[in-house]
Amino acid sequence: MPDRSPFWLADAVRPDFPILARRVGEWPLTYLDSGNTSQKPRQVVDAIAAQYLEHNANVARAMHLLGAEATEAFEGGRAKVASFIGGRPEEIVFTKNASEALNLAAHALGQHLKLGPADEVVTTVMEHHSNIVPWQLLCERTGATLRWFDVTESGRLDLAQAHADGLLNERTKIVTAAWVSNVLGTVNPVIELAARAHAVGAVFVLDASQGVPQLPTAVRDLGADLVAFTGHKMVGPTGIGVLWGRYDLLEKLPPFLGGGEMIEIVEMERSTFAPPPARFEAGTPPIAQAVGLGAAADYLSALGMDNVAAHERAITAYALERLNAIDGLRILGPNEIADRGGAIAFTLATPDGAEVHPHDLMQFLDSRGVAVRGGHHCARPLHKRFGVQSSTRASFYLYTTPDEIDRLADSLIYTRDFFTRGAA
Amino acid sequence: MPDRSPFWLADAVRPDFPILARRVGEWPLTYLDSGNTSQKPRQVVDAIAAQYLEHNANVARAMHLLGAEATEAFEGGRAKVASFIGGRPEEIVFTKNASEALNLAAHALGQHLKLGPADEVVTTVMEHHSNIVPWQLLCERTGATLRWFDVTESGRLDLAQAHADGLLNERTKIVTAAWVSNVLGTVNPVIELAARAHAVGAVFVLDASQGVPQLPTAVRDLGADLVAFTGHKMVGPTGIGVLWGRYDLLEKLPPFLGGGEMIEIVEMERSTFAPPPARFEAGTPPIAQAVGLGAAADYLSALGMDNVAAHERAITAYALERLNAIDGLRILGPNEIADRGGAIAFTLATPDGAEVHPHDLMQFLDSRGVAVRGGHHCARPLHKRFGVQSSTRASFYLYTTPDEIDRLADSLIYTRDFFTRGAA
Amino acid sequence: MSVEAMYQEIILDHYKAKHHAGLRDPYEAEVTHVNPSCGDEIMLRVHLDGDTVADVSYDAVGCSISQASTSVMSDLVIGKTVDEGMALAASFSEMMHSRGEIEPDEDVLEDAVAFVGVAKFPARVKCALLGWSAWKDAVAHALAAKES
Amino acid sequence: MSVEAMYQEIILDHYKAKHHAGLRDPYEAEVTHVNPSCGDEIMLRVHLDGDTVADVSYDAVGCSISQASTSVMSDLVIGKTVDEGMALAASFSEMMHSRGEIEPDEDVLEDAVAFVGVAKFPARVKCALLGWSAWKDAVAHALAAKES
Ligand SMILES: Cc1ncc(COP(=O)(O)O)c(C=O)c1O
Ligand SMILES: Cc1ncc(COP(=O)(O)O)c(C=O)c1O
Repeated sequence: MPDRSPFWLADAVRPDFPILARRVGEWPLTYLDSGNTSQKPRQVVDAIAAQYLEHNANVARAMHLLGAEATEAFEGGRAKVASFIGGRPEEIVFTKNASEALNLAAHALGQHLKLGPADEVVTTVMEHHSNIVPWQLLCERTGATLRWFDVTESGRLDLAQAHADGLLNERTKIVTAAWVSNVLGTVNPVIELAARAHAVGAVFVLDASQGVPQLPTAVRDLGADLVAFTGHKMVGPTGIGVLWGRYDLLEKLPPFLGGGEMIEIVEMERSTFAPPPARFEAGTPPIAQAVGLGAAADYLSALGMDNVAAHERAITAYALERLNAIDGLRILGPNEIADRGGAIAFTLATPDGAEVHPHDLMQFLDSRGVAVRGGHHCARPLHKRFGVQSSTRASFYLYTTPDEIDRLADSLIYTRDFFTRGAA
Repeated sequence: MPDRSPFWLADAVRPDFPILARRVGEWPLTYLDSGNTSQKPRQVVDAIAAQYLEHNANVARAMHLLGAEATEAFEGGRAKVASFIGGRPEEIVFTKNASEALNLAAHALGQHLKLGPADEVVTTVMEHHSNIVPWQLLCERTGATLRWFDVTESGRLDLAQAHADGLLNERTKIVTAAWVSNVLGTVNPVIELAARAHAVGAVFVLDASQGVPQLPTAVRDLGADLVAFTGHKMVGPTGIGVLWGRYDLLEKLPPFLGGGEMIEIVEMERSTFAPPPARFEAGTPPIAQAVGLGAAADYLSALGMDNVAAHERAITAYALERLNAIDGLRILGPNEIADRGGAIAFTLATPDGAEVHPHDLMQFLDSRGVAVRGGHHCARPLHKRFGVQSSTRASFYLYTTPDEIDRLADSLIYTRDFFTRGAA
Repeated sequence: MSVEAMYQEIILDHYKAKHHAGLRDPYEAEVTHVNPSCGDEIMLRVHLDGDTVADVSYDAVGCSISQASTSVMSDLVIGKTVDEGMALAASFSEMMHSRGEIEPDEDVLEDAVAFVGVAKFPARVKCALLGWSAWKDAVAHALAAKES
Repeated sequence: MSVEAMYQEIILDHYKAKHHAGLRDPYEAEVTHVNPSCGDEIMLRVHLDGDTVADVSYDAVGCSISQASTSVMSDLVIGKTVDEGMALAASFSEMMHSRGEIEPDEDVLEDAVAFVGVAKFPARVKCALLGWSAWKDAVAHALAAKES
């Protein structure tokens, strides 16, 4: 289809997302906050409703007809998620979100590796708080030291500096990083990071929360030992996240949360635990959410993740072009499309050099129907590193159209000019 | 309405639960597994769908129109759940299920109380695994000793024996128990347990997973310091649970899971944390699930929890009568309606004294459309205490009709007779 | 297929009077297997005499399907070589995962063909396999012990 | 009401030129308050002279609403008694929680009446209150310090 618009995907999918037809006052809704959470197609919402209204029962332990249907639907969701990322069903641990998955990784690895005061854990300064705080808490519990990769001015991990500093060394037990930054959009060299971690004998944990929704994922090729991501950013429901792990590692990890479903034999004196993934899924799992996430994986697979990624590239390239043309606008992070995901964070200043605060900017944009995020986007250390208190972020997904980018650009100019007049 | 049937509630609500009109082959579905998970009314499922299709955005950190709507809906869910149990919104911590709530309690209390080898934690032998294993893991981490209340032959907590043994003493730091047993149906004397725990200076944690769905709840009157329950057993969605806590206690507890939303200021070196409930809610919360749980609370409140409890009593009394009339059937736990919830576990033997195994029983019942649970119901220690490997459990809820109880009784007799013939 | 038909006479007979039940000496390996979803448990011992399965003894609690299947299994494998036993285990497992669509070979599986109906009830397949998995595991342990 | 109308001239003026900004000595209490959802932060000092608010000084980062509100607040409370300041804080808070339905008293709240429009934007109410909460907290600390 050589004469297809580069943005055909958005036109094809928008009818599945009724929320995108909403209006904000006289303006059409322009939802550019997908990095925060994605919108959901009818197919996903319908699958959840059907599960509740037609097949609802508890799983595993209920063996009657509805129980069998619910178990099949739930485990079917697990199998779909597994094949979506090129893993095996028994490697998929369902959590409540990516944050729980990362905390599970921190607790279980800390205990498995018997982390102590002589050990080091390495993260990066560009992480989401959910990939910083669990490791801080782990280091506090165990006495280990937390270290981190810095970033270059252009928003790439500073591998050279890290090498010079001996950041990864024989004391390093765990290395973790985001696949795609939720602020800068930077796509990190995951395979290289994994190799460097493994070279010093460390476990590599990948925060793929912004990667899996945008990029075709073959989890085995990434080289990571554990991979966390979240349902609500990939057209799936809230209330579900995933920790994928190499089975031979998962098998060695101790449980984290205790309770029903994760046990083998419970005595009052002691208990033994089920093999993975059940070992890490205490209590009633997110049943309808797993069904919904399976439907989300089906939805994306049917479109083709190659097409989703191509759309993300095309729309991000267009947005970079439009935003770079705005006087006073400064993009944080990579300004070219190479190794870049669909999130653009920026600051905007009036001609007299005064910044329009992201919170004010966001409010003006919102009044024109444009939904972006203003603040530190759960990445305060990264903002501090760039010397800004906060930024405005526009983030795109498969349904984002060039018209929406135009409305963003026009609204930014309007807002800058309003605050310029205020100064005059 | 003096001439209303004692079972009017079921007739009134059944149209809201389309799944109850399903058939299993030629038989009508008879869902008697509500203690495992309840069915969901259309109102709850519609509220979830509307949230996704019309108001979906992330909460707290998204301040555009959809973000404001989603935040209002989510916090509205919290407020509804709070008022449903007579608590304040800021005392409601959303977790993924009751099991996570109990693990959160165990981790946070263990750290707050600086639990060590000289300390004791007390649970009961009638607990669900989710209220045993988290405390076992806590004791393993800290060196504290786990002790437990025994039960009497009639399935009540053996308070006299506990008193004689000095079970609660100056070493006791945490006492926990279920409000209502998920196997025996026993309603425990919560207020007395709380008072005894407080008398020795211990914190009292209540597992209200089977209580809140069935009984009007005024959390402050129960005397517990922390109370856990779960959405999916109270006509709400999967993927959400609740830890209620006295605010002055919550305020003192350290965080458990780390990540976005639960922080105040994050630096790479250290972080400070938000006040409760945010402190305990790392990452994107179960947004649509909170909306659904709010709708569930509204649904139950509109019916009146007094009416729900009255129905549970009436249907349980009728079931006890029908089941007690079956030769070979032995009920585990209280055989009278006083202080008893709507779960009945039993064993069934043929005239030659051979037990029909619950798994076989369940399968026969299922073939006649009757859904019950067979096994140890996540309470293996309790079964061991009663000298049985497993049992069959029928559990009821607001939509259960006396016809369904009749079908249960008839199917039990049929199955017993089939296995009797097999023996002849 | 009806549930009544699934519970064939053969299954009920083995359930009422389990063959080779009880734990006996001598043995080279003892294992415990559990079906956590229903609580069925089995402790099983294997005694090998050279390549031959000289004895299988067990103590088990569980439903009629798991009990009868274990009883039938012990009949089948005792006196066979380890390889023959493993081949039987494979045939049985294949039948159980066929959703009832394989016509089992009665000359090979003998009484075990009665379980073909169980294969139509996915939730019960685990029950029928519990004793067989324990046996395979115990044999593996016994062989490993012999090696070292 | 339009967002343009919400950003009144008064607000923008205070935002461009914040009154009483910077941290100064002497002071009896210093507090840091944060709005975690947007990252706005303020460090604020209070100097009391007897019952009188002798000085309020601060270092803050944040949006125009939080910055301007803090600036207006400092104008209002400096020179007043603690009780008068607390009464002002209560009036301001009441106005902000009115969803814009209260007609504020300009004689009392002076420049702060400009924020009545902000009350129509629930997400921004926290911004307008940040400086005020910090001030109330700092005063409480200062009084507590005086007691002991
Ligand atoms: C008494 C009791 N406690 C705890 C739980 C655990 O609830 P969940 O599985 O939702 O974590 C249950 C239900 O399974 C229960 O019945
Ligand atoms: C890079 C990254 N990691 C982790 C998370 C946390 O995901 P969740 O909030 O679903 O736990 C997010 C999103 O908020 C993210 O963008």
